[in-house]
Amino acid sequence: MKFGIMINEGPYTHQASDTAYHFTKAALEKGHEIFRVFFYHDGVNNSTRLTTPPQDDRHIVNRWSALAEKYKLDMVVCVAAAQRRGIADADEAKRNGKDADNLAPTFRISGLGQLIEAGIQSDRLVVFGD
Amino acid sequence: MKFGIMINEGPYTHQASDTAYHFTKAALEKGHEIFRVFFYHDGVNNSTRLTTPPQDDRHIVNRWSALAEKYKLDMVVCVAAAQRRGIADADEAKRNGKDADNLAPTFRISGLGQLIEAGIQSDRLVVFGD
Amino acid sequence: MLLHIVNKSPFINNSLESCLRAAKKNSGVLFIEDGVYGALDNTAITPQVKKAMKDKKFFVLASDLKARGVSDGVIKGIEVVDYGGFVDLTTQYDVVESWL
Amino acid sequence: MLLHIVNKSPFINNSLESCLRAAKKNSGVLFIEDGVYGALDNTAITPQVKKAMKDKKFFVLASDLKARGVSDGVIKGIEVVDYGGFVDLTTQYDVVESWL
Amino acid sequence: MSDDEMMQEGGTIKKFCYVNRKAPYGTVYALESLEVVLIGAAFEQDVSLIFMDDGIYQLKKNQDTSDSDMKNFSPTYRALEMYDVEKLYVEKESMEARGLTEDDLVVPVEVKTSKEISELMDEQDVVLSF
Amino acid sequence: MSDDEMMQEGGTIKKFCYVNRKAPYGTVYALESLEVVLIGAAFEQDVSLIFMDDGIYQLKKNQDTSDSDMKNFSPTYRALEMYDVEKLYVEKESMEARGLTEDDLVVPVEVKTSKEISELMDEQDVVLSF
Repeated sequence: MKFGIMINEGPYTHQASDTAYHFTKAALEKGHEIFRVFFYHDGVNNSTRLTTPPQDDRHIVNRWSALAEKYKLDMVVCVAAAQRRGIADADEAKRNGKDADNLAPTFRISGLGQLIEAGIQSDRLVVFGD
Repeated sequence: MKFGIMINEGPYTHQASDTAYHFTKAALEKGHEIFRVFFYHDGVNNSTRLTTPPQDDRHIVNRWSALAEKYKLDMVVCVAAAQRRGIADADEAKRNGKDADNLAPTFRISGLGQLIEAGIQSDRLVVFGD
Repeated sequence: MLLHIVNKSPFINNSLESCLRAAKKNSGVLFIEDGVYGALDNTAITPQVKKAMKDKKFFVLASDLKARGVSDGVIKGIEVVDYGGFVDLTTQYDVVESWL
Repeated sequence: MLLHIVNKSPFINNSLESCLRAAKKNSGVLFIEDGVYGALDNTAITPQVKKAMKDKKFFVLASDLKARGVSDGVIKGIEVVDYGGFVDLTTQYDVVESWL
Repeated sequence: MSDDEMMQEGGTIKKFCYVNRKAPYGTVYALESLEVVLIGAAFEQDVSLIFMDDGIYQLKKNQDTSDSDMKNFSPTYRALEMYDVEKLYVEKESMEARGLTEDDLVVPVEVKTSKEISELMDEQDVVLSF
Repeated sequence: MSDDEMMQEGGTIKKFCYVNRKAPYGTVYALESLEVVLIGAAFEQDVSLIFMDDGIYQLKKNQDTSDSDMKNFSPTYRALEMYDVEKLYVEKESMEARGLTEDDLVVPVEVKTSKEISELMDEQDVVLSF
């Protein structure tokens, strides 16, 4: 089956991103397809490369990136939600006159249409949030 | 009176930072002293200079910075909470091997001891969160 | 004496209930943010609040009522305060506890 | 048929209650995250869940029970699933609704 | 995909249902959910909005954020009709618990009992909850 | 400052009370609250911890995060004694609603009724709630 995954909370604060990760991994290991992982609301905070968790804790951002690389996942960060929360790639940073960017590799910033498309194209859309 | 202010949620997602801002401003306008504003949990996300909210909405980060400049506020971001969430100043970024930083001016990163000190030194500690 | 701050809707979250369980006689309860729905008359929550009003003082933040379009519905006897009034309350009570 | 996912503690938040109000006969309810406390026996919530079990199927995520130290307390008749089982459930039901 | 799905102009039409359960302003979910609905409207899917629990407060008349420095988005609900989003349902039980009637709301809605809401949810292809 | 405050070694001693009302793992508040308590211990204040509502679950025995890839912080509660944090109170009503007894908890606690908890809260100088 084809899954769309939506993540609405940031890393560490709520378990949503953890649960979504384990679900996505299990679905892939069962041979299902992940059409897209879409990060919305505070979920966009899962995509910053500036995160440095304690050594004895999981690295939520890198864990997503590794999964994306292994399975060629399309991980999309909502641009409107990202702007409100200070997540930017190089293009966004330039466009908004910022002197730095923080988007981690393997993520891309795009519009909400990508979420609707995931809802249309996937057999199941599963939402993780608070 | 001397107030300590603690903010536990990020901008826009929860109203906590808005309420804390209006409270702090009202306290200052009444002549009270703000010993410190301490950002913890997702509250650290109030301190990134990469935020670009829609034109017709308030800019929560810049609003704090303007208040801090006007009243010489001590705005402290918890280092441990900041690391988990990808908030870093130039020193932190360097120390953690990051190629960028995102802390806005008027904020400083420090330890949890600054919160305890605020509790000890202030006549009232007021907590805003979710 | 404590000032209790409740910022959650009492229809969704148990924080008002827990607050009222642990709030002493004569303490203050201030509704802010989504907590202001707890200050409204003619709801399923109203009886609990009216009962607690017998021995506690209740307040509600004006701008949060106004934003939500419910300024007209406040239970009689609950005092509506602005941010200045909020600051004053925190000085009038000895300690502030936020029921997050 | 819907699979309802509940991730909030029923002691704190009304999402289980709302879910049960809107869940059709024969639909599935999966407890995850802090929602797993709703799957426990001998609590103040247990009677509501047992009543709903009469015409709905209940599941709970194993790793979230284990993390919280409550694996032993699950109501008899609620099926414990791992992440693979969670994935299977979302394929067996037609639509997934998360009660956030 | 269910049998209910039809093809139109070469694309799939799915039944999208947005379940709104959270109050406005205290958190951003109501506002960002509305942004999804507006973007989604362009995809010409079969859209329904359900308001239950505190989500009903999103539709409350007389919202006025002039003292809050937040964006009043309640007029947008009145604009939904222009986007062909016309199926707005409100749960009777949630409305009654809050002492609200249809006269208190900014838009015409159809009031449904929990039982009717559950039938409606069961007909959907995609359920997005906020 | 209240009359209860004393001076010791040139510093103020205040009564700090941490109110823990949230379950572990679903959100980060329990973990980050514990970090505050540990740092705060170095300041030699008069510290009390109250566990009520789902906060009691923080103390549940047999927590095992080996399948969750999260950090199991429950052993830390047993270490609190070494930091001279010895006043741990649990609300009776919350414990009963959850069918828990003192035997279910990782540390010895003092069980207090809501009424006793309210007296205890009223004696504090600083209340931090998580």
